[in-house]
Amino acid sequence: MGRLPFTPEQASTFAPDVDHLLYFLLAVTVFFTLLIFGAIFYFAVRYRRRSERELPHASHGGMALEILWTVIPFGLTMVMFTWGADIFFRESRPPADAMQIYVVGKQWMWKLEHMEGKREINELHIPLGRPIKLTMTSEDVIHSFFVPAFRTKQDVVPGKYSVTWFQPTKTGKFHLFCAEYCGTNHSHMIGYVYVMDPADYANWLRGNQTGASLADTGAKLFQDLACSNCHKADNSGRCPSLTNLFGSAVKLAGGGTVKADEGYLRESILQPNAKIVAGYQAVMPTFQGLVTEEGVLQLVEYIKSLAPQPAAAAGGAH
Amino acid sequence: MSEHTEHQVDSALTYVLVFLGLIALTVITTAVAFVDLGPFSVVAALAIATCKMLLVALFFMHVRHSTRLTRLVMAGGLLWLAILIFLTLGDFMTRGVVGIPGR
Amino acid sequence: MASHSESLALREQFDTEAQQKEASTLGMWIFLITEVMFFGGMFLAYTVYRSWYPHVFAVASSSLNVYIGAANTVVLLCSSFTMVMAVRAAQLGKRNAIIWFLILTLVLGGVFLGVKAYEWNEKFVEHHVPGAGFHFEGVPQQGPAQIFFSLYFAMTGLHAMHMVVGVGLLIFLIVETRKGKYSASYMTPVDLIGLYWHFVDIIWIFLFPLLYLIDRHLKT
Amino acid sequence: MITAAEQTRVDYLNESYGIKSWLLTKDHKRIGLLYLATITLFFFLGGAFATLIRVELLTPQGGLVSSETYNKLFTMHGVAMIFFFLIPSIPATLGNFFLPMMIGARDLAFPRINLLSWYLLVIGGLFALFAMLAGGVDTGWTFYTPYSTTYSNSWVIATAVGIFIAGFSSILTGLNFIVTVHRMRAPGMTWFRLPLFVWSNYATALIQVLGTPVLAVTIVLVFCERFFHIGIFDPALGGDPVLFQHLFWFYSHPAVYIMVLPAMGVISELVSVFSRKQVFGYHFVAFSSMAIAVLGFLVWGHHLFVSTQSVYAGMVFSFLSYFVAIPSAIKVFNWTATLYKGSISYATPMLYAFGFVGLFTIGGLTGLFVASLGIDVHVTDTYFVVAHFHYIMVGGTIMAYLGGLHYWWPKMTGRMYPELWARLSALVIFLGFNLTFFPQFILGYLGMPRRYHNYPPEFQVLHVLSTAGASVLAVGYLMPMIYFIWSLRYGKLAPANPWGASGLEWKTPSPPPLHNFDETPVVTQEAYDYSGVIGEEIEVG
Repeated sequence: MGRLPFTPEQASTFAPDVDHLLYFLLAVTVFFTLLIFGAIFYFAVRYRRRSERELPHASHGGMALEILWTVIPFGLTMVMFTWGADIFFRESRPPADAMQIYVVGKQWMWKLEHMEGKREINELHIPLGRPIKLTMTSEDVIHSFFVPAFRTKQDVVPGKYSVTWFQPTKTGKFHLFCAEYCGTNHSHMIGYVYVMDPADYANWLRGNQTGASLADTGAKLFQDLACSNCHKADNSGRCPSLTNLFGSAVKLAGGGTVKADEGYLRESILQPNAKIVAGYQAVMPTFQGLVTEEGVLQLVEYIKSLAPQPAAAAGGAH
Repeated sequence: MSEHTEHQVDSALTYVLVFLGLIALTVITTAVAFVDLGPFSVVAALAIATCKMLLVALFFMHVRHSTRLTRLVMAGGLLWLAILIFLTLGDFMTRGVVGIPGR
Repeated sequence: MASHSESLALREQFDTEAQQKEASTLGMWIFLITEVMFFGGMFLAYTVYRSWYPHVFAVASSSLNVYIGAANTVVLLCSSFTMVMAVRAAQLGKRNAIIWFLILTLVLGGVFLGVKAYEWNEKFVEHHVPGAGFHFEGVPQQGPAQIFFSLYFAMTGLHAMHMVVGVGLLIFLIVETRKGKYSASYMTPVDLIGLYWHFVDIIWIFLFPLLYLIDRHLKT
Repeated sequence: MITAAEQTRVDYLNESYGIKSWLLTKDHKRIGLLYLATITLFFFLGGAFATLIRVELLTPQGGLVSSETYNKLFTMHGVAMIFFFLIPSIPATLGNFFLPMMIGARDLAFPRINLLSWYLLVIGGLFALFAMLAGGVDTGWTFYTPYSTTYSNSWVIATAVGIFIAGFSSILTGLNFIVTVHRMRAPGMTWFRLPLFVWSNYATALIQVLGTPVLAVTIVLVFCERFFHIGIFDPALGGDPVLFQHLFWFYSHPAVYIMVLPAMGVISELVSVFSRKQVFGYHFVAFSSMAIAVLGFLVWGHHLFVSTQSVYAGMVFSFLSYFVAIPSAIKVFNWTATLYKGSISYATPMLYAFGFVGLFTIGGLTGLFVASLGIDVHVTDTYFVVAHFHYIMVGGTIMAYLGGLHYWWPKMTGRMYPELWARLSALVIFLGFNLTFFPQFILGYLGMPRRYHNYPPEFQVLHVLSTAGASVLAVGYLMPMIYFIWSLRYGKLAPANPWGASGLEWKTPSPPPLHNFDETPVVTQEAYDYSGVIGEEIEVG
């Protein structure tokens, strides 16, 4: 089915799915609205009061009708629930081969970083047809990453990572909005998503290339912050080696294990003592305030690059 | 509206016994706190606290003499507290199950 | 709470005293339910963060003095006992006994608040009060430790505030009883304030294990 | 004919005079009128903010006010309308006035607590007004952390204190209603003889009592967070801002039912009286109110689908949300069925009732859209949601509130309102409302986020339509304001039962005497039995 005039462009694989559910809901709505409006209108005219002393026969209700108009709406709502939940669940699981992009929201701009090191503000360039996975966080208040043409939205919450993904199906320029009220210039926290042919995208990525890839920047930051003094690759340092860390299960002091995903890495940089690796001391200082959210993302990306590629690409999708 | 409301006066002995029970439970719960029960530490502490609450409510607050409505009000309040806590925990405990941050 | 000088304390909207008494009791219970939900929000926050930071909470909770906490629990239970005895005296119409039990309750409530104040003061001295000067030795994570003490202060503070209100109500009751307002046939205010006092006791019955006891054995 | 004796009859309005006789009154009827005056003030205040918002949105780049001011406008619009108008609207005015009369009681169970709750609303309102005059608050009525706790520089605390105090007003009203319904019913007034307005106010009272304390404690925590930086909602200290959203919506979702359940009760009365038939499926309508009150507490997480709440919690909350749809649907079907073979009058209250059923149907059905996970991800925080809840709250609650006000006005004041003007206002409000808010559904699906001061130019046409509708709506709301006041002096004197209604409140003179009934009524029949009423003399208004 195509697009109705009151729906935005369909530019991702989700868009038609969401719109089809919308059409179903609209059909149900229109049917019941017409039914109710029609019945009220008909009754109001047909049974209008003809004399002030008129007394209609009392009727007390009918069980069959009550059951009918309980069961039918219930059945319909369960269809709506299942259909909507199915879409939602797919929206929640990025495919393993998705292209990773990092997003940092702050009052009042979007900062986006490509793996190759390209950085953008309030603009996001992406290739057509590739699934894109966004890993997002905020430096201050809650924001929300919203692209109407993709029918996706995800809150960006300070203190944690959130993920959304989409697969663009149409080239062009689409609105990017902040959908969660974030302060004075909330309505200026907007931008555009440019979906490009893969070849154009490759050109764009190569053109005015500013520097190293995200992982390389992270590696440099790793040196600058003197992380490498303790985290040595051969495990000879005071702190655990980070090679092959990402995606593995880490044994913790005091029992239990934790999966080394982006959230764990972020926490370990900013609150290193939250989870101590078994066999090590709590000697790492916190880097809260010393490194920005973008810096943390670069470090995370560097640490991911130290692990075998398949795990890194999977990005925790299991 | 026809329920009679004459006081059922409990004997002082009943109150003394309940009071002693409460003190005993306080001692027990404090002592148990020094024993390593693993995850049952929480269970033990809350179970004893619940017993104490029931003693206070049933005897000191006269719930055992009270109308069904009063008991319903009390049960309803606790049920709503449970709704608040368990549905919220339903979120916090299932975060990260899919393995996607923020989901 | 009625303050009629007539012997018949029946208000005009009611038909019978039984109806009035039932209405007041039901009203009090519903009020207590709102209190449950009010504290419930704090219990929820506590549950969430305890499950997130079990270790920090265990260590921070161990820094509280369990003996003082237990003793204070006993004090409060004693006050509940004297309160219920005051209600019993009112049911039997023994005015002097009401007054003495109420005074005992008042004293025990005062002791509880005094001990609580002493404990809070300790926290100030130890820099365990949330805010700029917060410092907690036991754990490396200052943030969650601060959350524990925030919850400690919020929960015990709100509880103490209820105690203070209760103390005020007790004073009111003592004054009114001396004036001879209550008898075996009309003692609703004594009954209701009794319910309130026991309820505040129940809140503490849960605060004590939650804040002082759970996972104390994890203390390093 | 009005005899001299009737004119000098002592009623609750003329039994005492002077400002003190009002400010210290314990009469539920006078307190109801005090509420009416108070919330009308807040309604027009909130309406003024809404007008400024709509005018500002005429052009994409704005220019009337700055972004900062715009943010304060929509926040104060929400705060004034929700906490100081909609929450108290029907229960505290019409409920206060009529709930005791409908069950045959002389007053509420706790008249002094009733007066106290009005004072609490006023004090809370003064705090909120102070915050608005001192510079306003810009967090949105939802007060999301960490913006409200750390980043906003506006009068968050004063507003929060105002809401906290007003919350206790709501709690005490609820408490009073519950006890009154349980303990103050007249002889013979069994539960299943209660008018449905009483049932729905009872269900509302349960929500007020069980939900509002959680809002209160949330406000206390926000207060502590802002003053002492305690960290409970602060990610920097390991807290979770999403916990705030759970606590907030645990109250604020059921609060929607605080607003709309009494409205449903009013509609049940109106539909029955103006078609002279017992409400079809009385038991189902009564129980559906209770079902909504209970189920309403299980669905708050549907406000958090994209908030980083877990996927599973999202699914559970979406699933449970659909259960609330069923009792609402039952009500709509039963009202419609009540009309069948009735004797339908087109008096103003009935026109409002028709309007309510229509708008509530649309509002309710669009609720199915936002309860659906797949669609909500797209439309949440857009104008679609704005349109949806305005259909429920403005199209639903305010239509019912006005309908009820017209219906009971003769009883409250002893005067009839001018019927022609009233019908016109009902029509103007219905049309203005749809023109204002229907375009917002489309705006929302097209992707227009809410709380935007500036917006992309392609949305302008729909915004202009919406503003045009708002100006019609404003006229519609001003009309009753004017003719109600006019009628106090010039309206025809109202008979005891101008509509041929069967409820107890119509069996006493208009306006009622101080203690409502000359002698306690004894109830011998079910609600909405018109067989006895129509035989009596009916004066046509």
